[in-house]
Amino acid sequence: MYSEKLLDHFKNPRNMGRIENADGIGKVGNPVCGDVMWIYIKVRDDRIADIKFETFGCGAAVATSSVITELAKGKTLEEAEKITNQDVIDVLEGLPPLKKHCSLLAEQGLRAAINDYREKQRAKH
Amino acid sequence: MYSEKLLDHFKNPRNMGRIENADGIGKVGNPVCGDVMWIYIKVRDDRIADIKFETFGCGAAVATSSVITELAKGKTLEEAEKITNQDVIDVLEGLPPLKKHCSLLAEQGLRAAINDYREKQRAKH
Amino acid sequence: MIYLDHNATTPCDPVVLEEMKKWFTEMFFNPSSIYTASQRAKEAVEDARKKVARLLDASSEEIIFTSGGTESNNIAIIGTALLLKNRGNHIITSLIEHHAVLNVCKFLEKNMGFQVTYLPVDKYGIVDPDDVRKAINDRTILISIMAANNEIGTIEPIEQIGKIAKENNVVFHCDGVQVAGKIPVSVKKLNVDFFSLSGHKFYGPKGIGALYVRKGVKFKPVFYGGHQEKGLRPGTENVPAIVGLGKACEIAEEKMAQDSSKEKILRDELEKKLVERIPEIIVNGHPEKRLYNTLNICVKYVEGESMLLHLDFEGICASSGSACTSGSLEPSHVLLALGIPPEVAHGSLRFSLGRSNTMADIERTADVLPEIVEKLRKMSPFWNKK
Amino acid sequence: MIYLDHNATTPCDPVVLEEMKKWFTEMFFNPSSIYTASQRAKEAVEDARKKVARLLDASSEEIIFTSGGTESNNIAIIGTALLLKNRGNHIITSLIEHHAVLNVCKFLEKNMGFQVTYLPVDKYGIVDPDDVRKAINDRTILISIMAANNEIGTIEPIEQIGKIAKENNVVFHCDGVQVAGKIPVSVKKLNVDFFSLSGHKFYGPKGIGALYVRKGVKFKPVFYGGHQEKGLRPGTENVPAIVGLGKACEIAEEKMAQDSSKEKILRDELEKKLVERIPEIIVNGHPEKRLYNTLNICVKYVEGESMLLHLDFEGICASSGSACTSGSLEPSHVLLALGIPPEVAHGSLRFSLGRSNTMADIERTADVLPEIVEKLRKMSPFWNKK
Ligand SMILES: Cc1ncc(COP(=O)(O)O)c(C=O)c1O
Ligand SMILES: Cc1ncc(COP(=O)(O)O)c(C=O)c1O
Ligand code: FES
Ligand code: FES
Repeated sequence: MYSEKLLDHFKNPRNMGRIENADGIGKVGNPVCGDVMWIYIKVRDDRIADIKFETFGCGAAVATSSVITELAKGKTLEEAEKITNQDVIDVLEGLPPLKKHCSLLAEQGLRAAINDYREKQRAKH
Repeated sequence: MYSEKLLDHFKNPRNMGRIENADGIGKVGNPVCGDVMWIYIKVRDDRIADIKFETFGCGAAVATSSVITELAKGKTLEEAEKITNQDVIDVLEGLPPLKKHCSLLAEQGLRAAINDYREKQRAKH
Repeated sequence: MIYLDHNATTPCDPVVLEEMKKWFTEMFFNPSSIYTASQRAKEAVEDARKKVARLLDASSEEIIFTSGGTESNNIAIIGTALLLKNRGNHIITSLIEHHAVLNVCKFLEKNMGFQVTYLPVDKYGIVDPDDVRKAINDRTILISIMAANNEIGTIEPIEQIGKIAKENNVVFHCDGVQVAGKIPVSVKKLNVDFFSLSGHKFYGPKGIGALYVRKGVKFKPVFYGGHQEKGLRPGTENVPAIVGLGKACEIAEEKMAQDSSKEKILRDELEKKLVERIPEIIVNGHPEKRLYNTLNICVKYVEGESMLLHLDFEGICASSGSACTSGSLEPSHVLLALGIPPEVAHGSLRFSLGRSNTMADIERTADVLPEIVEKLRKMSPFWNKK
Repeated sequence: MIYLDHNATTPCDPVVLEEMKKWFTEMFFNPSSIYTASQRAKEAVEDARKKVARLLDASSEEIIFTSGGTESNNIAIIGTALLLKNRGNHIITSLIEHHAVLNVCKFLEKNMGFQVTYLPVDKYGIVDPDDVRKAINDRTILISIMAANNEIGTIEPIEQIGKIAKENNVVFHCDGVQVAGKIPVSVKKLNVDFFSLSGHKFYGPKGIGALYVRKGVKFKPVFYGGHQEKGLRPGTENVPAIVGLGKACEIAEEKMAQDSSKEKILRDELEKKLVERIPEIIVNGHPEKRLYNTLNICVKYVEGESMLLHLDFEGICASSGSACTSGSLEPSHVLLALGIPPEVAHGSLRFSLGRSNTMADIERTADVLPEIVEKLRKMSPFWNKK
């Protein structure tokens, strides 16, 4: 069902955990499957200096969380915003049809974190 | 499906054939299965002195023909008329449900032969 | 023993059984489960699906596994009727279909307000495509015609009927149970929307069949339950049987050419010998457009079951029509549709050959049957009357 | 490998497979044919029918072979609905039935004008017989309640419900797939009219099941075709699988007492250890009225699939609910019916034990799972929030 690549990310998730005093937090969930993903980012000079996730969800949700953090880390916010769920799927060498939406959760989680950061910045000024 | 007894009567039918100048002939058939049985009798002193059959039909039809001729042979007409399909079934040690009607054909064939004989007698007088 | 009843069922090829075994025991897993071992079972199912698809020149997504030919026919016909009943209530089929088509049509007539046209056939058992065209009206939603008849072996002009169905936008189901694994089939070329097959008719296991469903063609499921077979046929997958069916398809592809030329020679020889040796017999079915393994004869003035019993005493297995109607007393509906009188139809015998048969089998059968016929004719009032 | 998913499917007992073998190859004959060899196949089928009947305390004439539990449920429910639709259009079932009952009921609601009452259950999953009584109205034609639930193992008060059905002259179907072969069943004592079972749930083959139909109870067939199974379930009989099912019934009778006491000890031990070692877990189902082999837990703040994948890495096969719903994303309808919140229901795990399990399996599972839970909880926003 799942690729070797996915199982590796699931077993050894990268950037798992929480960032205290994160600059932005994205909290997303899928009402159907009930899965929930929180993405924390630390931003320096418009760049994602650090990123972590917490996920309650299926194997694919965990793996896509892991992948999206790897993809985003070090990128400028503008670059990071352009990461799509397809990029995540590509890294994972495919997802079962029923599990496509898990990668969408990851895409949405990252974008929500960036938006949260931007809104907080706006609020400061 | 069929008993050993039935298969024996089928393989080696008793009284098979025709009686030329029979005293009575019973010609019966079942319109559903298309099977046909002809029973020939020779009568002496109100007794069935000889009896033969010709049958176009299933294994059970052949066997019941054979059995009914054996049961009838030597009996008085009155006795012979009382032979039922159940007597035939008993000799054959049972019949499959779908094949009960074959034994009825034998009963009817014998009775038709006796009736035929009686009518011919009546016609003579 | 001489087995000449391959249209009723075939022995499971030992290679097929061997392939199935481990899926009963070590690899018994439910393909729907999540763990790795289950995924192996799932892969085996998908691999078998590919093999079935290849046999029919279809793609895997177009194959649904069922419990056999009867189920394949039923779900194609009932499923289409349920789906399209608001579009029309007319079905076209033929008088010589298997009961797994005919009795479904009768059910739809009696219980769901359908009208069914039962097309006649010519004296060889062939459906005229022109009759199909003429029978189509604006309420026609389905045509169901068999690829080859199980009793007489006549092969129907499916490709032409398929064309007509397509032109008129009518769904076309073909009961292919007697041809799958015996002759090359391309569902694409045949223009069929549904095609049924059954594993045990070509050396696969019993209790497993498949239904080809052309991409884009829909039907309403008949059974409801889990999500298996895309919800179109729920129930825990019968993995060993599915694997066996796949293997049988693979073997059929390999052996088809060789089987067919061998069996045709044997069948023709049997036909020739019986016609020579037994007076007043009729050979049923089309002289050429006929399954290479099937010989159906009517022996006048003798009844079929009696001949079968005597053949059985000699160790020869044959049938008089289809196995599924052995519970019935009436003469074959197929032979009656050919215009054969009932009393002659009662004297029918079907010999259907298979991989294991040899020329010795044929010679013995052709030696034994004439004697049996003679014996029974001696007993027959009709013969003696002549 | 440690297999703890016996409610999904069981390995076919090697003795069962051994018994089946010759019916694939040497004795492959169609039981409907007339020759002696076929009669052997027919006898084997009837012998198996007796064994199935004995397991259920029924008589042979009351047993129909089907392709599995799904088909048994479908033909009992649809067949009754078709037969009695002019007498009434109301069906009573429960919220926790298998999809092979629930989705059939939904089909009848959507497509055939039926009204269905889905009875609630208490927090243990038990249907209150009084609720059944109250739900009956003068249009009620059928009650369908399962003998034991496949996910949580809760055993329903079938005997009482059967009494109520009888008093009210309503047909009663019981999905017995999870109890047949596991606990003693007497269809007579249970007052059921229909009872479904499936071979592969108790070490028999897949693709074969049976339906008990009480003498005198009628239903309309769903499939049409030949005369097999009295025309109630046409199609060439799956002789090897039928023989295998019969053998599995025989073995089940022999081993039931021993299996149940052994598995109960193991299951209880697993339950005890997991409850001790993992904080914040819930044990689902009734504490006593529960299948002796089933343990269903909810591990709060963790999602089920993730646990299953980690268990699989450790060579442990388990499931989170039923196998047939693994194609669905929603939480278990059974757990929701118990009143468990969706986010907790997502964290469900089902362990179902079987003949081969040992105390070592239990110990290893109880060692491994707490670590897995800890790892996943570390990743969970809910756990970390607490
Ligand atoms: C033409 C045809 N259709 C359908 C069937 C039914 O197949 P099964 O008995 O495998 O369900 C058969 C054989 O019995 C057949 O010959
Ligand atoms: C309670 C219950 N009913 C019905 C079924 C369906 O049985 P099968 O998958 O063998 O058709 C199952 C198992 O899948 C079950 O657990
Ligand atoms: S199943 Fe919904 S996120 Fe994976
Ligand atoms: S079948 Fe009619 S007489 Fe035997």
